[in-house]
Amino acid sequence: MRVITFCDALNEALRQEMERDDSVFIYGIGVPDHKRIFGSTNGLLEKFGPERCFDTPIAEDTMAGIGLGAAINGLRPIHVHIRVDFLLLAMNQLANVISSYSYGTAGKHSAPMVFRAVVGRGWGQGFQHSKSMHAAFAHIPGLKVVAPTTALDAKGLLIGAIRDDNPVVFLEHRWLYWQEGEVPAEPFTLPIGKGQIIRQGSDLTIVATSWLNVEALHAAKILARHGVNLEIVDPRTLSPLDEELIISSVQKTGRCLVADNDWVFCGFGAEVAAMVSENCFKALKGPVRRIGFANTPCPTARHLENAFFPNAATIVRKVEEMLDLEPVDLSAENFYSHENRFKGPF
Amino acid sequence: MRVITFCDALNEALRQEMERDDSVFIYGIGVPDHKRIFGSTNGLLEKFGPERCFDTPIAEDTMAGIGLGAAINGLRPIHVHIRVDFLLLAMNQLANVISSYSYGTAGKHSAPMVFRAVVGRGWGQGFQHSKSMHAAFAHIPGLKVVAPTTALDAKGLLIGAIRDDNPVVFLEHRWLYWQEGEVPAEPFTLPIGKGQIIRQGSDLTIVATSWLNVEALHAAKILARHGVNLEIVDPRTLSPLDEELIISSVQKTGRCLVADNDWVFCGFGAEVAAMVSENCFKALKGPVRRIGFANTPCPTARHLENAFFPNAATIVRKVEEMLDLEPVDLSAENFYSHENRFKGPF
Amino acid sequence: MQATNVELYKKLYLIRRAEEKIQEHYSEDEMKTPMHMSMGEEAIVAGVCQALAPQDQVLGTWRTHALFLAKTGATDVFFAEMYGKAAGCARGRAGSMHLSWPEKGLLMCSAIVGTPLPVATGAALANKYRRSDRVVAVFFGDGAVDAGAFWESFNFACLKKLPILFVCEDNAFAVHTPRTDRHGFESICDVARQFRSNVFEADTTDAEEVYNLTRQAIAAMRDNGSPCFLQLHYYRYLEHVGVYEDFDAGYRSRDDFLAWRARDPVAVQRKKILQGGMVESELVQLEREIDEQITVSVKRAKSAECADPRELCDGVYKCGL
Amino acid sequence: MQATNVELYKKLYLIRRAEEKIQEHYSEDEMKTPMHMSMGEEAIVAGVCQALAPQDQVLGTWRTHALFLAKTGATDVFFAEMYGKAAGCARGRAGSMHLSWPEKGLLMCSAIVGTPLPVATGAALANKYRRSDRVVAVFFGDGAVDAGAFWESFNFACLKKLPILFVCEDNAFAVHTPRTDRHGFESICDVARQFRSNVFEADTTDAEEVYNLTRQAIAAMRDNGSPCFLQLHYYRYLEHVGVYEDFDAGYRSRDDFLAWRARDPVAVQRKKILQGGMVESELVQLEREIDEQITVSVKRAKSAECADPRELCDGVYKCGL
Ligand SMILES: Cc1ncc(C[n+]2csc(CCOP(=O)(O)OP(=O)(O)O)c2C)c(N)n1
Ligand SMILES: Cc1ncc(C[n+]2csc(CCOP(=O)(O)OP(=O)(O)O)c2C)c(N)n1
Ligand SMILES: [Mg+2]
Ligand SMILES: [Mg+2]
Repeated sequence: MRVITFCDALNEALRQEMERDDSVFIYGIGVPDHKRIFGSTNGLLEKFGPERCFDTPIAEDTMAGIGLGAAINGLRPIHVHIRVDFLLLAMNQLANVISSYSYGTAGKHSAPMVFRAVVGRGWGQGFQHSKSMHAAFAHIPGLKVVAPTTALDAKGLLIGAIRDDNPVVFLEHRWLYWQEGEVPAEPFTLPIGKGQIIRQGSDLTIVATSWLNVEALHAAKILARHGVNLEIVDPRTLSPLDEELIISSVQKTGRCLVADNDWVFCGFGAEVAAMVSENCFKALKGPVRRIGFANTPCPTARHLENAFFPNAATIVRKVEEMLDLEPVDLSAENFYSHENRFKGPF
Repeated sequence: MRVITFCDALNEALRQEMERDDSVFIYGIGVPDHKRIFGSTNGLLEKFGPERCFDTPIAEDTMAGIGLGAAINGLRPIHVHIRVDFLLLAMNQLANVISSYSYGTAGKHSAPMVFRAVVGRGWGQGFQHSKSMHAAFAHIPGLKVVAPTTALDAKGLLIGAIRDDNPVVFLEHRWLYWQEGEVPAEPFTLPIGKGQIIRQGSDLTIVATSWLNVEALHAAKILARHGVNLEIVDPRTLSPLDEELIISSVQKTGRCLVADNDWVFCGFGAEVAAMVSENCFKALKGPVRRIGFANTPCPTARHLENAFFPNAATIVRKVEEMLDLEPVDLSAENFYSHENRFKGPF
Repeated sequence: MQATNVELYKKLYLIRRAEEKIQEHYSEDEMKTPMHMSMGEEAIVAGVCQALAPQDQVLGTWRTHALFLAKTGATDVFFAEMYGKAAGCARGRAGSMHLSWPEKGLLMCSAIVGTPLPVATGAALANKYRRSDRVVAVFFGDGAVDAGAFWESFNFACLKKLPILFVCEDNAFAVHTPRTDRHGFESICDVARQFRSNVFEADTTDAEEVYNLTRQAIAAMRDNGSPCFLQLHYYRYLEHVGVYEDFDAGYRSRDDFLAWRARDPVAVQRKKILQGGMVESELVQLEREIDEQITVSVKRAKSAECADPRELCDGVYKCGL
Repeated sequence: MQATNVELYKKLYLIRRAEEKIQEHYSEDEMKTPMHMSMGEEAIVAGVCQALAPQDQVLGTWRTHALFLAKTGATDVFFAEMYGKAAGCARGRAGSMHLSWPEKGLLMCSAIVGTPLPVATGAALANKYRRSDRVVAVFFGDGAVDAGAFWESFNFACLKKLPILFVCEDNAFAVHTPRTDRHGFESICDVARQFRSNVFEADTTDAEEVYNLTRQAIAAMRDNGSPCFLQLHYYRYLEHVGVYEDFDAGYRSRDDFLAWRARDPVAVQRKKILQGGMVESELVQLEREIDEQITVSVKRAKSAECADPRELCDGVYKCGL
C-alpha cells in the first residue's frame, strides 16, 4: 500500500471530507496562509474557496463559540489551533457551553465539531507553547478527545472525528507530522473510542499517548535485545477510553507503565493508572508506574528541555526499575532528535 | 473556644489580613454589593474603602491578569468568583501566564494571588453553574489548589493562601458556608500542603474533598453503628498534595475509597487512586475505588440532580461493596438536604 | 398596524401573565430552578420577535422567559420545564436558565455572560454560508458588553457582514453593579458606530416602536449587508434572580421603578389597541383565553411525569459513544 | 534636543546591531529559541522608552528584543538568555520570547496574544493604589486588538483612570493575516476615541517624533488622568518568526518594504544627529563602541555556563511548597 506521512494523511482526510460533505468547513489562525499549518491544510483554500477555508481574528473563545453556532445550524466546523495552548482561551466555550449543548437539548440536538490542536515540543518554545492538557479536556463529559500516533490513525480518526456528531478535541503532536505509514487512498474511518495494541509483548504493558508511542517502540526495541518483551497499547482515543483493551493487556502482562505526553499530576496517566489498578488488582505483579513531563512549566534552553521531556531512555530506565533489571548500556543508542528533521523554530 | 461558621471564618480571615497588610485587596463581581458573596465579604467595603474592595466588569480573563500585574507590583490580590465556572474564563491567564510567572523569572519573582471560587450544588443551577474542575487547576505546575472543609480550616488556610507567595486557587463549597466550628479569634495560618485525618478508623480510608468530607463523616457514623470503622482523610490542599498522610492511612487500613466532589474521569480522584495504588501496593487488600459526580453535565430537575451528586448513602453503599457487607437499612436515615437551610436559588 | 399591535399585545400579555403565575406558585417550592424574571423587558423581546419571521432564529441569556414565550408561545412546554418534568423542552435538565427549542428558532439560552454572542454569530455565519435569508437575533444584557466575547463577536460579524441583530437589553445593571461602574465609555452606540454596522438606540416601553425599529434595522441590514446593533433600554422590575422586588436593597430606588412602571409595556400596549378600535370586552375575552391557557399549562406541568432518573446520562453524546 | 536624539540613536543602533548579530550567528544553531525580530519597529520602542522615566514600567509580546534592549541596554544578559545560559535574565528558561527584568522595569513579555494587556493594566492599578507616579507602557501588535483581552483591559483602564499607555505597534499583519481580514472597523483610533482616553496615531519612522508624541501622551494623561492609546504604524522587515526576509511568500510585496526601508528608522536618526551637529568621526566612534559591546556580549554568552539541569524544577513555587 501507498506510504504517506501523518501530515499528508491529515490533509487527505480534510480534503476528502470537504469533498464529500459541503457542510464541512475549516477555519482558524493561519489555516489558509502559505505555511498551511505545517502543510496540513495544503490545497484546501484553492479547492474549496475562502468560505470553506478561512483565517480568523485572534479570538479563540469566540471562534470556538462561532463553531458551535455553525454546528447548531447544520454545518461541521473544524477549528484549527497551531498550539493547544491557544485552545485554552476557549476553555469557557468548551467546558461551559459546547460540551453541554447536546445534553441541554435532552439529546435531541448535537454539535458536530472538531478542534484540531497541535501539541508537542517545538524548538525552544518554552512554557507558553508546550502544553498538552488533554486530561483537562477529557475530564469534561460531552467532549471526546482523540490523539492519533500513526499516519493511518491520523486519517481514519480525523475522518471519524469529522463525521462524529459530537465535539471532538483532536490532538496532533508536531513531531508525528513526519511519521510515515501505509494509508489507503480512499476515505475510511476508524472508530473513536477504540485503542490499539501497537506491539505485542508479554513482560509489561506500556500505555502511551501520542508521540510517546514512538518513544515506547524505540524503548521496546532496545529492551528486546536484552530479552525484555514489551507490549504497547496506544489508546488513540483518550475519552471515551478503551478500558477493556488496556485491562486485557495488563491482565496478560501483569505490569503496567503509563507514558503520557503531559504533566503527571492529575493527568491522563493518573486516570489510566487508577483504572488499571482498580481493574487488574489481582493480575498486577507490581504497582502501575507513570512517566510524563517534569513537574514544572517547560523551560526553553535545550539542555533543560531535554530534562523536561521523557523519551525512550526514560522509558527503558523505568521499565528496568519495574522489572528489577540491571541498567543496560545506552551509550551507543541514538535517541530521536527532531533536529534530524528541522532546525529553527517549528 | 468560640464557635463560628465557615462563612464567618472566611470573612474574619479577609478582614484580619486586610488590616494587617495594606497590600492585600479584594475584588470581583459582586464583592462589595449588598449580598457580599453570601456574606463572606461583609464589612470589607466599609472598613477598607472602594480601592481595596471593588466590583469589576464581567471580564474574568482580564481581571485575573490584572491581579497578576498588581501582584508583580507588590500587591496581594484576592479575586473572587461566585461560581468556579466563571473562573474557567480565566484559564488562559491561569495556565499560560500566571502559573509560569515565577518560573519565567527563574524564581526571582513570584505572584502572590488568591482566586476564591465557590463550588458546589446550588438549587437547580444546572450544567453551567455546577462544576468543580479542581483537577484541571491542580494539573498545572505553579498553581496551588486548596479546598477547606471546616470553619477552622477555612480561616487558617485562607490566611495561609493570602500570605503564600504563589497563586492559590481556593475552592469553597457553598454548603459548607453554614458549617460551624471552633475557630480562634486571632489570626493564624494552617500550612498549605498538609492534610488532616478528620476521623480515625481502622477498616478503610476515605479520602474526601470539600463537602464530601461532611458526607463521609455521616456515612462513617452510620457504618459505625454496624461495626465498621472508617478513617477519613481530608487532604485540604489538593496541590501540592500531602501524599504521606494518605499513604500512611492506607498502609494502616489496607483499603481506600476516594470521594471527590467532581467528575471521576481524569479527576483528582484518579490522582489519589493512582498514587495510593502505586505507594500502597502491598498494603492494599482490595482495589482503590472512586466516587464522584455522574459522567454527565449536571441536570437541573431535583430528582436528576439527586442522581448526579454522591452523598453519604453513595459512600455507605460503596464501602459495603468494598468490604463485602450486606447493605444496611438506610430507610430511617435522614440525609443532608440544604433545604433545611435555604429554599430558592442560592 | 392594529393587527400587529394585537399580536404584540398577545405576546406581552402572555409573558407577563406567565411570570405572574411563576410568582404565584414559586413559594410552593415545586419549581426548583433559579428564576431571572423578564418583567419590564417585555416590549423589547415582543417587539423584536414580532419583527422576525418564524424561521428567523434567536438566542438569549439566563433571562429566558420572555424570549421563549415570544418565540414559541408554548406554555405547556415552558411550565413543564420550570417544574422539571419530562414534557419540558429539555426534559427538566435545563430549568429556567437554559431554555431552548432549536426547531422553533430558539437556538440556545446560555447563562454564562457573553457566551450566546459567539454562538449566535456562528449561527449567522452558517445562514450566510447556506445562502439562507434567515436572520439571527441575539439578546444580551449590558453586562455582556463588559466581556471580550461581545467585542470579538461583534467585530467578526462586522468583518464578515453577517445577518445578525445584536440586541442589547440594557437595564443599566449587571446584577447589582451599575453600568457606570463597569464601562470606560459614555455610549456603547457611539462605540458600535465606529464598526461597520447599523446602530439603533431606543428608550421606550412601546413594543410597537421596538417592532418598527427592528424592521428598520433588518431593512438596513438587507440593504448594506452589515449587522445591526440595537441598544434598547428598559427597567428590570424584580430582583436580579428571584420573584420579588428588591428596592430595599439600596442599589436602586423605588422611585425609578415607579417612573418606569407608569409606562409599563403591557399597559401601554393595552391602551393602544383599545384606542386602535378593539372593544374592551373583546380584549378581556382575549386575555381570559391566555389566562386559561396558562392556568391549564401550570396544572398540566404540576401533574406531569418526571423523566426517569435512569435517563440521567442519556444524550451526553449523540449515538452513544 | 540633540542630546536626546543621540540617546535615541544609541538605542536604535544598539537594537539594530544586536539583531544583526543574531542574524549572523543564528545559523550556527546555538541560539535554540524562536526569534521574532524587531527590525523595522525600532523607532517605536526607542521613542516610547526614551520618553519614559527609568522607574516607569513596560510589558511586551514575543517580539521582545527591541523592548529589552531599549529598557535595559544589557547586552550581556540579553545574549546569555538567547544562548540559553545561566547568566541570562531567566537562566535560559525564557529564551527570546519571554524576556523580562522586573527590577529594570521590564515586567514581563508574554507570547500569548493579548495576555500582556491585563497584566500591564494590573501593574498600573497597583501604581495608582500606591500613589506612585510611575507610568506603565504596554506594547502589543495590531493582532492583540482582535482579542477580547484588549477591549476588557482598555475598558478597565479607562473606567479606573489608570496611568498606562497602550502602545499598538501596528505592522498591519498578524503573522501573515492582514488587518483588513481581521477587523470589522476602519480605524482603531476612531473606536478608542469613544472611550475615556487620550488617543494618538503616528505613521513615522522618526524616533524623535515618537518620543515627542509619547511625552505629549504622558502629559495628557497626567492632566486628565485618563489612559492613552497610541497607534504607531511600522513595517516588519523580516518574516514573522525567524531571521530572514519573506517577500517571496506572496502575502506582502518587496516594494512596500523598499518604500519603508527608504525611511529606515536607524538611518533617519543617524542623518538627524549628523545634521544636529555631531561629527561623523564621533558618531562612528560611538557606533564602534556599541559594536564592540555586542561582540563581547556574544562572545561571553557563547562561552558562558548553562544552568545545572538539576535546577529544572526550581522556582516553580517560591519557598518550595
Ligand atoms: C462569565 C460570567 N461571570 C459572571 C456571571 C454571574 N452573572 C450572572 S448574570 C450577571 C449579570 C449580567 O448582567 P447583564 O448582562 O446586564 O444582564 P441582566 O441580568 O441585567 O439581564 C452576572 C455577573 C456569569 N453568569 N457569567
Ligand atoms: C492567543 C494566541 N493565539 C495565537 C497565537 C499565535 N500567534 C503568535 S504571534 C501572532 C500574531 C500576532 O500579531 P500581532 O499582534 O499584530 O503582532 P506582530 O507579530 O505583528 O508583532 C499569532 C496569531 C498566540 N501566540 N496567541
Ligand atoms: Mg443588565
Ligand atoms: Mg502585527
